Amino acid sequence: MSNLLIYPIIIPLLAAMVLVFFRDRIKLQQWISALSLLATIGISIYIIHYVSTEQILVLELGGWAAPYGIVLVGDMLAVILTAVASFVTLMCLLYGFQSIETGHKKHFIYPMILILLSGVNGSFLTGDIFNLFVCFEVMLIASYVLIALGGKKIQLRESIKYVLINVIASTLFVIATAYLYAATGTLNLAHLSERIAETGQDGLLTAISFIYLTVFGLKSGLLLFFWLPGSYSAPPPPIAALFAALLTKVGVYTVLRTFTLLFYHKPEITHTIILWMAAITMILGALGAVSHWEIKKILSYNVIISVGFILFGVAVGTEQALSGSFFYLIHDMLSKALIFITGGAIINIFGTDKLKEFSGLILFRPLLGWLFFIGVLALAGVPPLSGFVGKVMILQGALSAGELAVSIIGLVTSLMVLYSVLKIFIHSFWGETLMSEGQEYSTGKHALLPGTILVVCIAAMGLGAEWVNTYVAQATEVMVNPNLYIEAVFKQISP
Amino acid sequence: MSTLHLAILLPFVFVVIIPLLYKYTRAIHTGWIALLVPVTLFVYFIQFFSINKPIEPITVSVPWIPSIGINFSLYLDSLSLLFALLITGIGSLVVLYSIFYLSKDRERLNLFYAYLMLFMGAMLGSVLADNLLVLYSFWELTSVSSFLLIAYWYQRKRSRYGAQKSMYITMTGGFSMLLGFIILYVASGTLSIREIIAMGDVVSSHPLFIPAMFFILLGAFTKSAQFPFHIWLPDAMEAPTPISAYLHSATMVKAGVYLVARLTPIFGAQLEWSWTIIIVGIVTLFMGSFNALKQYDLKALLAFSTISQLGLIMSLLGIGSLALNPNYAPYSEYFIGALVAGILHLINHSVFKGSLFMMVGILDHETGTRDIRKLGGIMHLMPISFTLTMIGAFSMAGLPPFGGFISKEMFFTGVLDLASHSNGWAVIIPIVAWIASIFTFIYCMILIFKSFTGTYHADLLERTPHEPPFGMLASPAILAILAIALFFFPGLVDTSILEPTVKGMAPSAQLFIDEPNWHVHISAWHGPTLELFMTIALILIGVFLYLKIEKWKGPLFELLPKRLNLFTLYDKALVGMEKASTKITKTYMTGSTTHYLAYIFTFFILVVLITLFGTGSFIFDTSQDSPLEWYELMLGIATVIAAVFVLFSTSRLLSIISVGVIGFTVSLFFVIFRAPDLALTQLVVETISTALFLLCFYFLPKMKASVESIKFKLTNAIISICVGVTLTLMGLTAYGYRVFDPIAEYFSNSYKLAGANNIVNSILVDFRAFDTMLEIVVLFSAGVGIYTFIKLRYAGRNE
Amino acid sequence: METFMIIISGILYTIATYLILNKNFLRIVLGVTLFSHATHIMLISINGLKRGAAPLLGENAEAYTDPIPQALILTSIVISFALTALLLVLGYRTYIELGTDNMKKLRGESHE
Amino acid sequence: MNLKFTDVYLQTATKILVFIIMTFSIYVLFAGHHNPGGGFIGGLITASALVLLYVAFDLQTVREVIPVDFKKLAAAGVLIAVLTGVGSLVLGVPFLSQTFNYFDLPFLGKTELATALIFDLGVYMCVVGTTLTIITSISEDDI
Amino acid sequence: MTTQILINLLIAITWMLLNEEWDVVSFGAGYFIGFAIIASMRRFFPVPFYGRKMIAVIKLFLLFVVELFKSSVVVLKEVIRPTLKIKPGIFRSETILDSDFEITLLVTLLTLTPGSVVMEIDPKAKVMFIHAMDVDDFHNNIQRTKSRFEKAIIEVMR
Amino acid sequence: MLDKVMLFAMFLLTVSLLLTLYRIIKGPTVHDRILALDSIGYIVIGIVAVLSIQLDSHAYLETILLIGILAFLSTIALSRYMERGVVIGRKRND
Amino acid sequence: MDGSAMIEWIVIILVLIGTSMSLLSSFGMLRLPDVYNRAHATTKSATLGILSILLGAFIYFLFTHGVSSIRLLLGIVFVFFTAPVAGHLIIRSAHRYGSPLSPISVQDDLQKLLDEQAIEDDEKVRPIEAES
Ligand code: NA
Ligand code: NA
Repeated sequence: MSNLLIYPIIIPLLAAMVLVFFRDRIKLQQWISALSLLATIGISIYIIHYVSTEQILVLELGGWAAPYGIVLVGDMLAVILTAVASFVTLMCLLYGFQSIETGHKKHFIYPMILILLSGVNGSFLTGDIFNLFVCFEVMLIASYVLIALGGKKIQLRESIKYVLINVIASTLFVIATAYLYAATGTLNLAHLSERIAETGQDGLLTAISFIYLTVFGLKSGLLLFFWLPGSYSAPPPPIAALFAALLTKVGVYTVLRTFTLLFYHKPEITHTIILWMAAITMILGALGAVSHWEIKKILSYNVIISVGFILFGVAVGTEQALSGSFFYLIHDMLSKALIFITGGAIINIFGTDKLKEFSGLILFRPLLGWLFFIGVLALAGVPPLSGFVGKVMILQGALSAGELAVSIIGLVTSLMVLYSVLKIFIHSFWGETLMSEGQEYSTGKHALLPGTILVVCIAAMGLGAEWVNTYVAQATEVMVNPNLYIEAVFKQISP
Repeated sequence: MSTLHLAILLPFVFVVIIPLLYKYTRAIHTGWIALLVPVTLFVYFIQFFSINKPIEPITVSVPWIPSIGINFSLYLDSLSLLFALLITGIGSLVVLYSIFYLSKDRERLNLFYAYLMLFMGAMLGSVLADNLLVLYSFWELTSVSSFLLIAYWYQRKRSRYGAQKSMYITMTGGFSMLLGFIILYVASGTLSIREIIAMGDVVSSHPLFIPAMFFILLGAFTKSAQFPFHIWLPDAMEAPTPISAYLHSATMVKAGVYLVARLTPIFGAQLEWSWTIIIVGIVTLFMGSFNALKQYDLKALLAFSTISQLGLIMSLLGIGSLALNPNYAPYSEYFIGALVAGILHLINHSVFKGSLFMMVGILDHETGTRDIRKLGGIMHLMPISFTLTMIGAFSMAGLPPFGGFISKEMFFTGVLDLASHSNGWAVIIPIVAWIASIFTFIYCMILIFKSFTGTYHADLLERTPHEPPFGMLASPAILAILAIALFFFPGLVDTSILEPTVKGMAPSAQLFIDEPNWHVHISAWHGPTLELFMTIALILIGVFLYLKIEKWKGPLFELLPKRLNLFTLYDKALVGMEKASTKITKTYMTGSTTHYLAYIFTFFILVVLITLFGTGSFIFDTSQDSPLEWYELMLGIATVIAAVFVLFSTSRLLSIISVGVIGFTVSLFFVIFRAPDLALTQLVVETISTALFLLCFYFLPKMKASVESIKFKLTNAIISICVGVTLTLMGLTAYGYRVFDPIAEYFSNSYKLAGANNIVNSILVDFRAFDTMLEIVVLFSAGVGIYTFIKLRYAGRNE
Repeated sequence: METFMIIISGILYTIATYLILNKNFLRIVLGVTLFSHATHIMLISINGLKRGAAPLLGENAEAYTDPIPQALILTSIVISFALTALLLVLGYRTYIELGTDNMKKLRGESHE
Repeated sequence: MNLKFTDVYLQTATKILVFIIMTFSIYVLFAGHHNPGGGFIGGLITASALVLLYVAFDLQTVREVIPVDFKKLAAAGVLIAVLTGVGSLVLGVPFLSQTFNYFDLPFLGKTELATALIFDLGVYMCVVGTTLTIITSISEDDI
Repeated sequence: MTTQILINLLIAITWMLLNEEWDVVSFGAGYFIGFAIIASMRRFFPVPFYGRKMIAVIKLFLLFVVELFKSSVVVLKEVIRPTLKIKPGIFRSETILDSDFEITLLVTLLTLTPGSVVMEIDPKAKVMFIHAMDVDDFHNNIQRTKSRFEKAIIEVMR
Repeated sequence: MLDKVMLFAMFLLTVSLLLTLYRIIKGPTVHDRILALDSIGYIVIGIVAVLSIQLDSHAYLETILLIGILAFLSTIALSRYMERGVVIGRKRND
Repeated sequence: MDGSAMIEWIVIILVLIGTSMSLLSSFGMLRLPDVYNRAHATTKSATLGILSILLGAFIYFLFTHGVSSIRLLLGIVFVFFTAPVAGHLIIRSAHRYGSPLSPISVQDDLQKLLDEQAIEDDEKVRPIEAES
């Protein structure tokens, strides 16, 4: 049964490797990748069902028990994220089937997307800190390739920065793990949790947690997001959508995981820092979003804002706030995919992303317009879409904990989110229609199917929030009670 | 799911149905389909209404997200019934009117009515919701749908501008309100308004109670266009006139008033609440009426009049809320009177403003202009229109025999009572109110007489005006009749609506404790009171000023400082915000990797060092060190020398070779550290890396001796040293920290466990084979990536 | 020896960081390489050196050094290699397309 | 008299040396389980041998002699490594469970056969494939 | 000749199989026995016995070692001497060898011998250029050494 | 005895290493450096061999051959690079 | 003197010879005037010095551990074969690149020939301007 957990990692991986042998058969590549993703989603959903009805799944890879071997741990947090990540990848892929250039398709873009997902799913599922590093690298290396693929000047320019900064972050990850192993003598998350708890997380461990925070902050765009806007504006839209929906979220997940499972003993130090990092992130992200007039840049800064908001909930750290953060995290993966896919379609259609150079698209792409508009509302947290529920949950938690100031920052920045994204809607869809149908660079129609599916999901997640919350609650339960995680890994049945 | 739920759902169903049916029903005006909704709903809601007795409140609930306290619970009492009737009643008239106003051939009516239904449903939901967040949900939906309605003619720049403005301002208020609501939830543990009211002091003792109050008020003020948030409303006039009639008479802008009325039982006892509302209301009243004088566009004039009238209503509600304050308990009767006046004026305003908007729409429709400088002398061409306009305008001016007269008189009573029963400086309020009423009188006169009397300029008009079709006149006519009826039969609403509403708003007022059987009684005639003289004086002065208007208007508005204009302030604020954001963002988003890395390192150094020393955790312990042989020492020094050499070398080849040398010394260290596998791997990897450096090297330009400024170098040097020191100190501490045994012991059984003598290898291919599996994926991806980087090039090299 | 090696790696970190903060691409990549060398030395040093024979059971020693850091470093070496290679080629391509390896000139129109 | 200097010495020597290196790399690959070595090092050494060929000769000559698509070789390596794990799925044991046993084989005597070796073979192939993909790609580039 | 070596190897392995011993010593014994057998039956083969070549190889090796030591002494003396008195230069030299392998062998040996390093080779023209540390040494010793090597190599290869 | 001699041998080798390192830094030509690098390879082989004897472990013997391979590879790569401008060439039509 | 002590002595002598050779050739590297002469020093340090040390190690492991390390033997053979190739290539490359001979050189037949003979351009490609 526990072998279930490996599928979300190896199905995409195997598919990716098989695709290498069918380099010139694009249709076949598309079929294989779509089917493998469907299979991954299916299995992930089954895992969610299993975990929710039975227990946390633990896979001891190679049959080596923790802490000696590597374990995969499927608690609700991890398995939901796995499912959502796979789903979002499928959406981006559907969008990319038409909008990606043939050259890219022949140059391993599909294998790389699948490898990216494999790394992402691995990062969610792994129960070993060093393995997390390796999964990160799988994900990152695929992202390096994807971001530079095509070799346009802007891509090269931005990817070189992206790679450089991430390489340094990766090295810091290794350093942190070196210190952690020296201090605790183990790499297994559950075992680490136990040992850290035993010391009460003294100064050294807290300092180590900050190295991790630097690394994860970099990956997630928490405060250290400087690399992000440029990098996310460089690749073709489907890739940007994939990045926006997945990459930073993995960073967010790791912050969530490490600071609820490992370093939760000194919240007055760690969580306070995260809180203010989150606040500054929201503010700077919002300023950046407001200041730009290019679709890609605006949307990239929006990625940053939401990261700040989610981690604000994590910093508050109460059960309510954590639930909210997790809910919002799922919402954000879906809605970022939506807004990047539909926004990408606008760019495809006009051949540029400079807002001042186009207008009036709604006349012949009304559905696209409405999908984008709903995306705008979802980002701003307008009810009854999913963003609203997540926002309310985080704010409930935060205000219960008395965090009024940062809550206000959160709301002011959501206004600026609205302002920035609405600007895109108004400038691209409204106004005089300057272009007639048939003159577009691309029809933009390939965004409609994934866009519609995502809109349905976002609306369903808002309206059916109670149902979603039953799963979110199960995930939060583990976050607030790390013993559940530890017991699952070490197979001790709690009384 | 109750009928009440279904009633709210109905418009939303039509939001979907109307566009779906649109293709097949092009033959008939879509408005007729849409009309079904408000009429049905009005009929439904009117059943709850009975003239003689107040409605029995109804509560129904459907769970939505109970885990966070959000239930789809609805509450129908007299206050919400009043609003429901206004929404559906005036809604019906507006839809009817729009059928004649909007051409079914030229307009995309599917969208128009879909938006309108969306708005109607949202409005209904807002006033019926008992759950704060459900209320909020619908509230935001009204903002969104009005955004779409205002930008209905999205090609026009002004429409888009107005839509955005209303969206930003009302959303700002909305978000603030959300914060307030959540604080209420945190304080009370419930989102049900009735439950919160029932809790009383438990809620008001929460430390964030007063902030919550202000957050919520901000929501109400923005929605109800109170000063200084009124600026969105005039620009919202870009919407088609039926929309203006609907949004700005009975619905959207009244939502804020509704909210204040609804939450008065929670906050009313706070003086901050009362005085904030009173002052904001009076300022809004004054400012709105004053600015209305300046307008030449009839719709703009009505917009400012709406602002002003809303201020009036607000201030009445504020005065009325004093009835809840224990300090003012003795005068609660007077303040209750103000509440009554507020609700009554709300009704009156909906009636006359609805009709006036429609009449302006008719004028626009018939003459092609709304500019009073172009209009004039068309009274005899459009006598019915003139009459209907006059009724509306006189009611607004507060003249008998129209409903507006009564509530305006009661307003005077209210402000006079306030002045006499509170602080001394409050005497200024009736004076301001009275002056504002003079302005109101004047702009009402302008509205009627500048457009219908005087000289007729046929040359300025696009077409010869004549009376519109009957259907178009029907709706304003019905409202005009209501405006008269409200003067003669105020009893229509006093027992049924006013009394239960004010009792609901101020349940703890001393008046109701003293006189449980207190009844509202309204009559048109009060005898020769101060209020009456105020009205007479007002009319006299008003007429005089109206006649001389050309003489004083220009100079007066010249006097006012132009810079303080809130409208330009808004524009400048937005531009300023973008500029400031750009400036701030530019200062740190330089695009320079060096800068970004410097920030990252700085952050890292700060948090780590501060934690390490702040918690006093630094350890320096060499007792467990293994002996240091001198050749090891020399090797270490050689490594450092080679590294320093890289630092100063300007030759690329030499730098590469030196780094290669360091790689080899590291391999040697691995030999010394008993790590043969590492030594082997490091050796090959180092060589191949060096080869790669050389492969790519040929194309790289010559390295120049760095020409950076000393400051740049110094900053970098400091950061570098700090990084080195931080990592060293952490390393020493981690090394000296000996609390746990590593898990390593287990692996010395690797031969038994994994059949391998090479423990490292058995870890790589067995114990931690998963790492290795993923690692070769990394390697593979890098290989493929490099291949694609080189092979796949952007077709248009010269972008 | 551990303390000595930790200090050596600290010096390498310092130099590597200074190189990384340089504008010249080649120096940066060399800095990155040094950075990972320093990390590997650090990783193995703080976990105790020479605490036994090489982790080969054929050595018949009483104690073996901790194999875990070695395994981690091996993985890290290979990954660093992959990353360095990728970075180098990226720099190479960038130089060919944009004609510079100066990071200062790769800023882009900052804030387009 | 016109003289034409050639690489005859280097190339002849290389032909001999490559055999030594290849043998060594295969040894390192299989000895890795008990001695220092394994798939990584073995692969890297094989790659070095091939690079030596490339340096001593030239791209085209070596490609004619070794007509392998190195990208596919690398992918095949990863596939092999992952598939050893998939084998465990089929057997219903945890993913990547390795097993080993001892056999008496002629010429080799008591020999241990471990699935980990197959895994290591995958690693080896991936390393060879990747390294050569990288090196040949860069070398083939014309600016 | 290859056949002879293969048969020899086969005999060695058979020997090991028979003895069920799998180590170098056993292999060496088997190989020696095989060598002896083939030597005794050398007339059955169409080509000469490969043992002769073995002797030639050993002769070449010994020659090399001797030359190595002789010239080492010369060069090291130069290095240790307080003032350098060498007169280096690049000299043209011709060879009588022609196959690639022969030339390779010659160049290896010449280069390994202290005092001379081969620089350029034109196998067609049978010309090579040698860098020598001392002009006198080149004319007196290196040229002679080269001829000796050439003869020994021809003996091995042909 | 053996141990001490090995330490002494190590000392001599390290001195050689430093002398050769000096040549790398001093140059003056690129070829001098390549030559010195090649030399370093051999010295390191010696160091590893001596170290193996000293540590009484044959775990590092693979390293010796490997260094030999790599030093050779680097040397010829560098020399070829210097004489042709590329490390790996294309077929010349002559 | 028993067997093992003798072996020990043999090892010691071999290693010492090797290291001394190695040191001497390093001196050579230092003292000799140009790259061509220094190449003599390295090729010799490799052959004599390292081969001697390796032989010492081989004997040590053969007799004290009974391990006949084929790896070590292979290493010896490999070094033996590669050292001259490396030396040859380096100075060939140096000459082709144009490194000057030291002034004490008395003769350069090769340069004389090259001057006489037109050399194809591609043999003379200068990848970079002389550095350092
Ligand atoms: Na535009
Ligand atoms: Na690394």
